[in-house]
Amino acid sequence: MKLRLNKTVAAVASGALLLLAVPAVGIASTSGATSKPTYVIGMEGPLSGGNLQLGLNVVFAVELAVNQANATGKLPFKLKVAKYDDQGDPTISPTQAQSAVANKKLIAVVGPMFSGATAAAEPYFNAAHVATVTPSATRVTLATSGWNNFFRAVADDGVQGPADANYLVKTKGLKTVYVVNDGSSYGSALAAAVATAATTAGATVTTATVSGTAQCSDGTGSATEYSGAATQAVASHASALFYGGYYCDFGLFLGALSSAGYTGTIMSDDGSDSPALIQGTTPASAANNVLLSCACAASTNAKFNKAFKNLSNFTESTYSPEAYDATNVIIAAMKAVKKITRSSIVAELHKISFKGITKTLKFQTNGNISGSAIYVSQVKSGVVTQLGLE
Amino acid sequence: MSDMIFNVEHVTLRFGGVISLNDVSLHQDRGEILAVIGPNGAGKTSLFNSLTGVYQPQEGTITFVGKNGKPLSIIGRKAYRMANAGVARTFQASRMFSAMTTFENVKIGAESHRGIGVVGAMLRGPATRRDEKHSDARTIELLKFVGLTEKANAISASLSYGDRRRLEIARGLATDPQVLLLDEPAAGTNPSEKQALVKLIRRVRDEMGVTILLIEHDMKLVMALAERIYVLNFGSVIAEGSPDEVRANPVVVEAYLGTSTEEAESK
Amino acid sequence: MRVWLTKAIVRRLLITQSIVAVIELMTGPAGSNSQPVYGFSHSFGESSSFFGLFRTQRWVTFFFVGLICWGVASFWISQGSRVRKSVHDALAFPRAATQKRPVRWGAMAVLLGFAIILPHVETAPFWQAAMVEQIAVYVLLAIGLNVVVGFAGLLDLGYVAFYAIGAYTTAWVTGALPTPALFHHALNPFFAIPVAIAIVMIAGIILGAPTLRLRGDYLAIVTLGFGEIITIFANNLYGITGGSLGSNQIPHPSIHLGPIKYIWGLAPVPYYYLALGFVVLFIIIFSLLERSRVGRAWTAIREDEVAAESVGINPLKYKVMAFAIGAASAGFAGVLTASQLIFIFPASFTLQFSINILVLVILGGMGSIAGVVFGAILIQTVTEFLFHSPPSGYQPQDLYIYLGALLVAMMIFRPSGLIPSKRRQREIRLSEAEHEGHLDEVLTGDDT
Amino acid sequence: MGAFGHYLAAHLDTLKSEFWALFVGGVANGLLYGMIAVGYTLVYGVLRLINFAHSEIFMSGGFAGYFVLRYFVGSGAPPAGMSSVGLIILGVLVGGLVGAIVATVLERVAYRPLRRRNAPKLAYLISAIGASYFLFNLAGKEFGHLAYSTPQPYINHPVFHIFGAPVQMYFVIIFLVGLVMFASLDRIISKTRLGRGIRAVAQDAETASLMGVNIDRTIAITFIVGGTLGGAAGFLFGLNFGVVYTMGFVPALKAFTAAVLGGIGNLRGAMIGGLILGIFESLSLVFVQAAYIDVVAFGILVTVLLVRPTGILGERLGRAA
Repeated sequence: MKLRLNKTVAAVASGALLLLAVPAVGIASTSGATSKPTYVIGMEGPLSGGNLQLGLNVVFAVELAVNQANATGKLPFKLKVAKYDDQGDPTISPTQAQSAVANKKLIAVVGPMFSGATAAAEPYFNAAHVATVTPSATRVTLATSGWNNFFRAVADDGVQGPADANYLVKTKGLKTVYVVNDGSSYGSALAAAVATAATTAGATVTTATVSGTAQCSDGTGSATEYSGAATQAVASHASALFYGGYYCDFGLFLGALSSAGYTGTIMSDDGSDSPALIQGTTPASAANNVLLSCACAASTNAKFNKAFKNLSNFTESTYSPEAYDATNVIIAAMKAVKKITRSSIVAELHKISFKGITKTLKFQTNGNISGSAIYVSQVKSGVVTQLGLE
Repeated sequence: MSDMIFNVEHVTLRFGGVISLNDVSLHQDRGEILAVIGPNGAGKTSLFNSLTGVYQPQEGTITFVGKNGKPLSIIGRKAYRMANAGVARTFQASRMFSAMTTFENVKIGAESHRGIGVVGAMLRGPATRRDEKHSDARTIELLKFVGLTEKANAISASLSYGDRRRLEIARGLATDPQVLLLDEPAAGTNPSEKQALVKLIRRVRDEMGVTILLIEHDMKLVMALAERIYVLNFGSVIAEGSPDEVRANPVVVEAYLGTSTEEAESK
Repeated sequence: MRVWLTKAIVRRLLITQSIVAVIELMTGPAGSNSQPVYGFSHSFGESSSFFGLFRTQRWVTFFFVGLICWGVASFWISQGSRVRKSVHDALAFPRAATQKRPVRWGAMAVLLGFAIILPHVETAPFWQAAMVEQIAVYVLLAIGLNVVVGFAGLLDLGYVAFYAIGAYTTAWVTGALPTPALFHHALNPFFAIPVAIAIVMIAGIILGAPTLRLRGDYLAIVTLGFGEIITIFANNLYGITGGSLGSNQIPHPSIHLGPIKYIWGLAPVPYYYLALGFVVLFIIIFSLLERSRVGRAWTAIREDEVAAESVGINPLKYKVMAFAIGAASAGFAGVLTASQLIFIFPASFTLQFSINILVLVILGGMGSIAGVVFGAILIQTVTEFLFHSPPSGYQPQDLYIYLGALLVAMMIFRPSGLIPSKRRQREIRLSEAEHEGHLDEVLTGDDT
Repeated sequence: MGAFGHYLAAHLDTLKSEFWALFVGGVANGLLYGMIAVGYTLVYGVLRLINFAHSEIFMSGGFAGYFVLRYFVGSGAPPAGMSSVGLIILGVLVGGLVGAIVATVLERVAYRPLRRRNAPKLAYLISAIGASYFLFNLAGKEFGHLAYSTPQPYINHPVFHIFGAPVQMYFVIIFLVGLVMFASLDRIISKTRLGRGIRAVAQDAETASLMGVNIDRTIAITFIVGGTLGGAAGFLFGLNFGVVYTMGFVPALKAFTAAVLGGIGNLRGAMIGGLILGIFESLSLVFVQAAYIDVVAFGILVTVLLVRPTGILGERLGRAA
């Protein structure tokens, strides 16, 4: 008897809940009584979850660029930032992309930050002609999927992999390379590129896969399997080891390698290029002397560094300068066009040449940045230090 | 011989190192009311479970002769297949689907031994509906037979011990069995329920033509009901015969009745 | 222990305060790698508004919340049964009314009508997308898992595997995987629906036939492992599944039937109606099944497997059937997701997902279709709401803390769910009462 | 056939050259699995239920140990000699203590109310899964989702070699601690009054209660014993691999496999199962990619469950002694 009632109540309640949800949605706040129109630059990236720090690196850079542009007072419009949190997760990013697209004032987006999330979101941005300038998504295929609204402010993995291989084999002269990947789309593609290029460069290459976690959002991979993998790496007597993957799993692997007594040169990619690598490696000394490559540059622009620190309370880090440049290139495009529409910005970005703090941003037709640079850093007594261009 | 329904030959059942049935041989004729008695731990329930496919004895053969007259080897067959072949049973501590109504309990028996037909069940085709009607009719008939018509819609857990026995018997009969195995049907019932039970079991044999195999502790019930008795002790058959013969058998008296007559009587 | 500590009222105070302390932690700020105790210290020590009156530390506020809870709990324990009874009496009439068939059919029609107009009422893109991806898909999965957990009583922690297989089948049939397409020719995702459903059902049989012989707890862990393994294979078999990249070339479904031409695009609403249609279809099929002999056989096995066997039910066969049938809706959900989002990749099919679905089933009520649908809508709506406009101190991944706590709380306080299946509730109460000898109380209780 | 023969020959060569290195690593992992497996087995023996939340007991022991080391070692130079030994003993004790506390709370909150009501088994499983989920996600919130590097209280270096395979300090520690803990547990269960109580409940709870064994208390103690071992294992694990909120999941799944392999409910079986699994897993790396290691472990689990569900040594806690 009671049950029947519950069913009805439940039905009413669920209906009510859905209705309640209605007014809370999509209220775009319009502010300022100025006559200047307001435009929104979106930012999509991980603003919660395991990759929060990367998201913060970017979001403060975007806000900094927008604040500075507004502060000049010379703009014929007012800019705002809208943040879309995709947690770096491709299942969440389409929803966020749809929300972003629905925001009528939104002109362009900095992001999405992760390759998987970008692949999932681009169809929506593309359909709405919203330009996206990613500071960090480096998957090669993103530029070849036919999205003319896709731009990136960093070199892609297709550049990074061969550059890393050349650095190990040619610059460092290491002729046997053990290439490990974490099974992620990012790590395995990069590792494959490194393996191919190293073979071409004349090195002997052995490959292995040790599955890691999805982009460090769920802790680490299964710790015990790394000890076996490390034993094999040692047994291969390779003079260099390249790890394609992310810092959380790489940290475990480094611990195992040190335990197993590996003495060769160890290198990894921009997925591992994070202070969290050192925080997460047991023992911490195992991370010493590890080489890290990244398409991202550490900023040498003191003005930017200071302004960033003022705004965020932390030092600029991975992808902050790229995000700053990406935002500024969008603002530059907005200033350059006669009428600001989503499509006109896309068209303008294809033509633009803008001098940013990392490099001059000029995009190829497929959205990749023209001219490319890979930087190499090294862990020295617990700190990642940039060595320079590869 | 041709009328044999169960034939158990040299069956031995072990659990680890413990011998539960030791070289047991017995047989039952069609239409007979047979009882197996013995003190606690004599192996009665093990025998029972071996006959219904719950246990798989290591040695010996058990043959069951079904409707079509073809002998069927039981060992290695699963319990549900025995049920489908025509061996129905009740349980010592009665096991019903306690959250279901009496009606549903019996209906499950009536429909389960026929083929499944998921698609039909999903779509509720005419064949399924006919099938349902048939099961309902059979269920009503059986509830009437055991005298539970009035309690058809009661939750089975609310039934008295005596009614639970009736329900179990009805559920077993619903599977159209050749033989009905009753595991201590009198346990937990009061004297008047017991008398009614004796009548009901007779009627099952007489009116439905179902052979009865009975395991019982309660000597009064066994003596009143059984036509032939096997006595088990320590996993072996120690005597066989009519109630009178068994009662007079000194071995039995010593092994069983002699040591605990009062206890057996009081139960 | 001191005597005063064992006094019921003191104990209750301690318990409520401990629970409140845990809630403080759950709702407080998060810690991080550089500040591992920040979360702990600030959950209690951070300044917050005291019911809008003045500002104080969180623990003070929560201490008073705890006192209020203690009072409510004490009142409920002494007076609860009376309150319950009076409410029960007061609602006797509406209850009787809802039992009538026309009323129930009417209510269902109203709900369906509401579901149909919903996308026109709620036009925010976030919610329109959420209605498909976060609600409809979860409803489909929940009603499927309900067949396994609720009807057949089998705990399947790898249910996500069927969803994954459904999605990958879509990619396969539409030629979006490195493997050659099923019919050597890429098909419209529409054709993937029957194929995916058939394949997940076969997968259910293949997985179920060996494992369903196992005891319940072993089954849980084996299915959990199976779910993980499907992901590992999907992630590593590059040549077959596209590896961790998955596939992002799945076409949208379309219909070309004579004059009728319709193409589903990126917009979520058309998928919503597609999903709604299938939700209704699955609900009808599953409820017919529940009331059929198959459903009764499941109940029988769930209640007493030995007795069920004794009436000729083959438990393994019916369990495998439950696995296969329950998988069907997950297979369809996989097609829906894959063809709407046009991409799939292994990392979205996690254990966490399986447990999420389990929570929906448990909250709504195992075995109750109305319950699980309600549970799925409720939890997913709240989840999305929290995601869309998070209150302070809440981060999306905190959700799992709440879901875990919810599972435990449901098992302690309301194991049969919010809208229990009548029979399931009876079963749980009977098994509990038999132990304590309150059988009569249960049978004459208020649920009949 | 020829290709396969070649494949096999090549891998057997690898196996020969790497055997001892992999073996040593396998033993170390196996000892950890065994220590966790004992917790599963004890609880299973007494309650006939798999404690799904055991992985979180392990995780909390790991974090407790981490904080001990963070406080005493921090970023300074690793201590040596007696202070190393002292810190490891302290870590094991604190990890074990926290594990025991979490286990007790777990038993009180997630299990006891259900036991009081004689709830169906499904309810226990769901409650345990919920508790596990709650605990590790709460840890994820409080400590963040990134791994912590444990400051090691010793310098990890090869202590000696077995057939050319280096045996690290860490392996020696695991081996010694594991041996001591297991030997004392075995003694407790087989020789003391407490152990007799546990065994009696495991064999037949009803009879045990008639004979005057306090069931509630025995179950609580079982959880404490299992929790202590789980927590200590968490500390030892964290010592070498660092700690993170999800650290319990995979080792616990492996340990469960180990418990089943050895015969769930059987103490010695759990330890032996752990060792076999650890070694087998490690050696299988020669033949499969590390990515498939979990598949190997799971394959063992399913095979054992289907072929010999009672495991190598057979079920039952009572027989353990």
